[in-house]
Amino acid sequence: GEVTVFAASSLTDVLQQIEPRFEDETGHELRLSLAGSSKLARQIQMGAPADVFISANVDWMDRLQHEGLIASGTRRNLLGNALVLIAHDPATPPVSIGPTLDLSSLLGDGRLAMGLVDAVPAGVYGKAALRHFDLWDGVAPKVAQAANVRAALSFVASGAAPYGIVYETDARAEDDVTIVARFPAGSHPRILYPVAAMATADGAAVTDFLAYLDTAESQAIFAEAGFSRPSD
Amino acid sequence: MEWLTPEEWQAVALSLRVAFWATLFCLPVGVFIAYVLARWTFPGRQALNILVHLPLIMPPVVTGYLLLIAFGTQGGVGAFLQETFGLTFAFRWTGAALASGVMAFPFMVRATRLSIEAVDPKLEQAAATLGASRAWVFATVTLPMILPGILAGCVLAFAKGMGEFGATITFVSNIPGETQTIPLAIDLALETPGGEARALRLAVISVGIAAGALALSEWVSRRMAARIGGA
Amino acid sequence: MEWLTPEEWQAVALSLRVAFWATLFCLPVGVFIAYVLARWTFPGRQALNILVHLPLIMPPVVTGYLLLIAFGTQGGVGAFLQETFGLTFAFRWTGAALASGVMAFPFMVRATRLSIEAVDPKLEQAAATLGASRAWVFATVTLPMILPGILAGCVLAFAKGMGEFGATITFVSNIPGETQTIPLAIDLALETPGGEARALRLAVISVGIAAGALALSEWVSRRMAARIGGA
Amino acid sequence: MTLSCSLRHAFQGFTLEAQFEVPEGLTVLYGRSGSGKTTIVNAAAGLLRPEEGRMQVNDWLLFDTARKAWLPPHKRRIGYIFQEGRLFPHLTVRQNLRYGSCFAPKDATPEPMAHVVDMLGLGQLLHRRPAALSGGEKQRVAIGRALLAAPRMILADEPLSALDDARKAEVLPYFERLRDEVEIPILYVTHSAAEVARLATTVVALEDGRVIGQGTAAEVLGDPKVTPLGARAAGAVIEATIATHHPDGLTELNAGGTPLFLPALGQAQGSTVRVRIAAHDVILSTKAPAELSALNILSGTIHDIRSGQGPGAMVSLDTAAGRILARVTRRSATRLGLHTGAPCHAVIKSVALAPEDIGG
Amino acid sequence: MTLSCSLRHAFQGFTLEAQFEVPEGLTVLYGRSGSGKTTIVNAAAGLLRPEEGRMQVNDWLLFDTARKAWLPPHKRRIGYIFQEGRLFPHLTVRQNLRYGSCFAPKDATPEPMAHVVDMLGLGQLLHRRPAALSGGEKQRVAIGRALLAAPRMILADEPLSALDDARKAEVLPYFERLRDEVEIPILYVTHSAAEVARLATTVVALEDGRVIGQGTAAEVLGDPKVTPLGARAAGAVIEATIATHHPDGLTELNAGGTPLFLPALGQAQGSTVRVRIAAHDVILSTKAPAELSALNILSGTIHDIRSGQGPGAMVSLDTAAGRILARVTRRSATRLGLHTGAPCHAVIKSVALAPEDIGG
Ligand SMILES: Nc1ncnc2c1ncn2[C@@H]1O[C@H](COP(=O)(O)OP(=O)(O)OP(=O)(O)O)[C@@H](O)[C@H]1O
Ligand SMILES: Nc1ncnc2c1ncn2[C@@H]1O[C@H](COP(=O)(O)OP(=O)(O)OP(=O)(O)O)[C@@H](O)[C@H]1O
Ligand code: MOO
Ligand SMILES: [Mg+2]
Ligand SMILES: [Mg+2]
Repeated sequence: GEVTVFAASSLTDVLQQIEPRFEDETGHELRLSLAGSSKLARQIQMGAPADVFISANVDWMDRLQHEGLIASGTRRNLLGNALVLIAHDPATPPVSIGPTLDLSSLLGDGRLAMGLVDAVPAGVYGKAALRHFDLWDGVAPKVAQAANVRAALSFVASGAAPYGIVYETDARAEDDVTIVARFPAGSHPRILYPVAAMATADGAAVTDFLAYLDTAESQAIFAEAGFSRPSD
Repeated sequence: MEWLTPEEWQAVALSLRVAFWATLFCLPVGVFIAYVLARWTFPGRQALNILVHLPLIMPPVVTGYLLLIAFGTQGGVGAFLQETFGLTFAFRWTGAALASGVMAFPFMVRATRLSIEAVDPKLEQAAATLGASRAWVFATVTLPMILPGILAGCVLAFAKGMGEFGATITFVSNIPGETQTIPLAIDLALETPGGEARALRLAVISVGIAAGALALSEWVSRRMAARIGGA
Repeated sequence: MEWLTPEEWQAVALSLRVAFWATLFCLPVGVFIAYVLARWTFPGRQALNILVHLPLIMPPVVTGYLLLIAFGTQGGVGAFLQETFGLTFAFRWTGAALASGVMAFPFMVRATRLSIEAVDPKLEQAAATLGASRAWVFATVTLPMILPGILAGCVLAFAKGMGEFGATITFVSNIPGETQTIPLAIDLALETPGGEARALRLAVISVGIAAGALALSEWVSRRMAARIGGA
Repeated sequence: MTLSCSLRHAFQGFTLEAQFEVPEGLTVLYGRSGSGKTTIVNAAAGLLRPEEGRMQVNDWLLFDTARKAWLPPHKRRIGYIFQEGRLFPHLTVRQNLRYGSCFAPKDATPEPMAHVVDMLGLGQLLHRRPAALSGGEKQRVAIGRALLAAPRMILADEPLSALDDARKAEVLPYFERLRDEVEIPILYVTHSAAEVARLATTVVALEDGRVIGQGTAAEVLGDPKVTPLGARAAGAVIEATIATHHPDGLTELNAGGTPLFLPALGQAQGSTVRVRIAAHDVILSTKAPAELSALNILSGTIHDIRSGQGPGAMVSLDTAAGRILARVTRRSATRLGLHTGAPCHAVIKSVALAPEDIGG
Repeated sequence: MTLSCSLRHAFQGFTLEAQFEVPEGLTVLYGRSGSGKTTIVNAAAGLLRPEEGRMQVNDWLLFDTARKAWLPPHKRRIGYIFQEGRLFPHLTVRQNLRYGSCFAPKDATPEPMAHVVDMLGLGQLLHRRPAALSGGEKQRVAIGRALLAAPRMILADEPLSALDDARKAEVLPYFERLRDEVEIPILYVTHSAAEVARLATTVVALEDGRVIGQGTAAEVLGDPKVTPLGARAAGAVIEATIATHHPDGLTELNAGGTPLFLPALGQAQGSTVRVRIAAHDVILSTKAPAELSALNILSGTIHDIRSGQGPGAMVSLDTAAGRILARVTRRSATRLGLHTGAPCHAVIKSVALAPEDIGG
């Protein structure tokens, strides 16, 4: 059978690793459509032929669920992630995140690269975390909001911005950035990647795929990339 | 190491197909609209003009969403086309071609229109006195004389077809082998850690194809100019 | 309810500024390159032609990355410009204008070039016999005659400047009040569940502004045509 | 057949207000630069929509602003030879020539292409494009294109101005044939008195957008008052029949009983031709002259003598062949004692009747 | 001053291979349509780069392909009156007229604008754009534009073809003045024998891209062998001085001792003029004729009689005023018993010397 998976683009790397293994093992064909969660969600609303949706954003999944577009009982949180502060300069000393951190003077003239703080999940989480430590208002004017986490990452990687806030997974995958701090898990809403089958989906391939995500093989790939298991 | 994965070759083939059909779709409609805008006066002309420029003014994502709403399987136009002609655009390569075509449309129209406006109306008048009706004048005098402009429009449309990203991914999503054109594949490569080399390879191929099309068009248009200029 | 938040009004003002400067940047460079492509033959002409079309062929994100690499504070050109002229592009509205200008460049060049190619060389020859050097011929004969084409190019550039998204957000990110143009604001609205109404309001404003620019250009170009056509 | 035309149209600084009705044949519009000739022709072609007016050929209405009737140009089936060529630059000479015939109705009988190509000397040029033609060559193609369209009416705006004399002499008879045999109405603009005399059935003289005179070629050219043309254009046009073709290359005409000798003409014996005798080519003599190389002498009586401001006088002489005009100096008129009613002889060199001045 | 020109250039199906060297003054290029006149003029202007050749005016080298010398068009300071107008459509008539003077060097002394505008009758049109002009008006603006550029050389390609006779008569003296007073070299293309006779210092006759004859107007027009021009163009050009202006409006010339009468000329007594006597305007008489309205009779002896294929014969007659050509019929020649060496009288009507044929 065939299974079409709409997945948040921050999962590109891991899902592309899983794809051939899943196909070899089950004989099904996997089609991955990778784009921003919001785009994918809207396309599903408009009748996109998705069987499975993996969102980087709980809100959009809620929305689809509310509209009755997902198969009941199939939704669960697949992955978790952590938020880190990264720097371009490898010599940057680690910092400890807390209300006393003077992020503003660390930045100097530079910018803090984040995802769109009101739309891209990584940005939304980052803003919440900074708020949590009362750092947001001081640093807000210096934030450069990128279209997605990857773009935020490349601002830092290219040196255009000295610091940035991204997922740990992204930071690990990029050689040109250094992690200088990790945000405590409690400082922001939990970073979750919910997965669900669509109401229109059926066939063995869909269930096989959902099951495959839980195999040790898949979990190893996720862990290797830096994803955590959501403790739900 | 393979230069490109089979999936990437698919993207190249698909891009060619999409750019080709996008251009082909733009061509007759664009030339017609250009003629209408250049030579007719009627109420609503300005509105049509704005409509033509819309894909340029709006962020591509918006165009993509509008297409999704109109041509999605749920959309009115989409449902109608599917029922009557069996034509589906949603999440199909045809939709990618449609999105590219729509995005390229303003250039096609502008290039053609500029050429039409440069045609000496005295020649069209001469053709009319010799018995050619409006349609024949267009076919035998205006059209041959604006071929360079149409060609320029086609090149722009083709180039845009090779490069369109925002409207395409929004409208038909990124489905390998079906809607994943080169720009979508490049974007994906850039999303993947260490994907820069792959993105570069794809970009080089894309530029190479477009360069070929450009060179061809330059050659054709020089030939046409030489023929008219006296040889 | 306010129609738009102050932040959104900022986006509107910024978009106008960006589109204006993008157009202004395209204008002289675009006309010059168009002239070079239309009238000179030299080795590398075809390469220049491809370079001009590059922003069209490449996905906007790639153009944005390339700009980021070249014009970022770390980038060679960026550092040079900053040191010598105090010009900064990174994360500034100037960068948004640069990105829009680069994306609009192919249209400016094509429109102008088509017009230049439509100018009868016999008139330029006549001017030369009367003592006008190449530069004077251009200034007194070619330029006045291609104004409609240049105007068309400006309209396309302005429209693109109002609509450019991908390269802009990749190059200068989305900074409210600094780089958040209308398309970026629209994108933001669309990324947010329930942001459709806000996106629509912004889109309507954007289209309204572009429509005004279009109408103005049509009016100017009709006037020019009427003057030459005999009155 | 008649062509009736009444037009009013204002440009900034110029108003055309012309009205004329002319019989079948070739009508010459004659007048100085800027007098409105092309404007009238454009209205006939449907390229200018006059503010007011109507134009009709027999019962074929071209337009009538009062009745809001307007035949679009492509339905008029007109062969328009434009003042400025207007060849299609993207078509070869052959394609240009054939253009009109594609649109002619099935039952139209266009001229044979080969004939027109031959007459205009276009044989070598058929595969070229207009950009590779000389000025005169372009004009010849433009003439051919109009003629080959099987038109119902021909509009010719200074069609021969860029042609050399030899070519003119080849093309002129063709227009005569169209006028006489094919019988399509022709509106013809020219500055040349020779062309007027040779071709015109009717002349409409224009000045500043107004018709200042109308009549046959003989009337207009013979009327010393109507000379928008200048004194050089005055002359008589007389009719004669062909009597004999002599073996020494001369053709003898019979003009009201008087013989006239001309270089061999092509027309058949018995046919009628028109001969222009320019007033300045006539010498008057009070005695029948002898020992002169001039072969043609017409005797008659003086009808009228008019003097202008200049040193010249225009003498009209009634002869058996018709009225002849002679332009002489006042000094000569006095010396010879010319007066109305006096007998007089007009001496005309046969060869002074140039080819362009003899019409069939 | 001399203008020397040697050119080789091949188009598909046409090769120009012309070589001539002419003295100062106005040089007419004369030849049938397609003979290469415009091609030569374009090379002089720098608009055509010939495959081989060189052109030089005195020590001013325009180009020399052998030495790879090439003066670009805008450095040649040429007033080119194009065969097809080429007015700037976006400029008004006034701006068109002024265009060249912007680029003329400071020390150039262009014609006064008012004078040129007046002569060409452009006063009413200065604010218009070319699209709103008639054919003849365009041509007049084109002439004005070239003249006002303060050129070092004038190229005129059929400049008067669209003008009516009256306007021609106004413009021709202007070219004469340029030729005689301003002394800039002029290359002039025309199909009109009258213009040749009146203006040409030198005539270069072309056929099929080759020079087939060169000489003064008198030589070329008087040579029955060189008639690319057709028989109508043959004629003599003689020089005469102005003897008296008579009160009855006639001017008496002295042509080698013989009086010639012409309508009043403007030139001062004692000045020299050139008079063209077309061969077909001359009547020969074996007896001194009397009682004729013609005032001018030149006596001489027959130098030569040539018969062509036609019915005509060209008789050249040596008179005190110079050699005169007369075109008569063979029949007349036989009847009068004309032969070489026989005394003979040439009868010329004074008014047959038309204004265009008299040059100052
Ligand atoms: N670009 C070209 N390609 C081929 N042949 C050409 C080209 N330009 C001119 N010719 C040919 O060269 C010949 C000479 O042309 P040219 O324009 O010099 O003639 P012309 O003497 O000025 O004639 P006219 O009196 O008709 O203007 C013509 O036979 C013409 O067809
Ligand atoms: N579009 C226009 N706007 C204003 N005036 C015009 C326009 N077209 C023609 N005219 C004027 O109308 C008059 C008549 O023009 P027309 O072309 O009929 O002259 P014409 O008799 O054909 O002259 P020519 O012998 O010079 O060709 C001219 O004075 C001209 O300047
Ligand atoms: O992949 Mo995301 O949904 O843009 O962070
Ligand atoms: Mg006219
Ligand atoms: Mg020529």
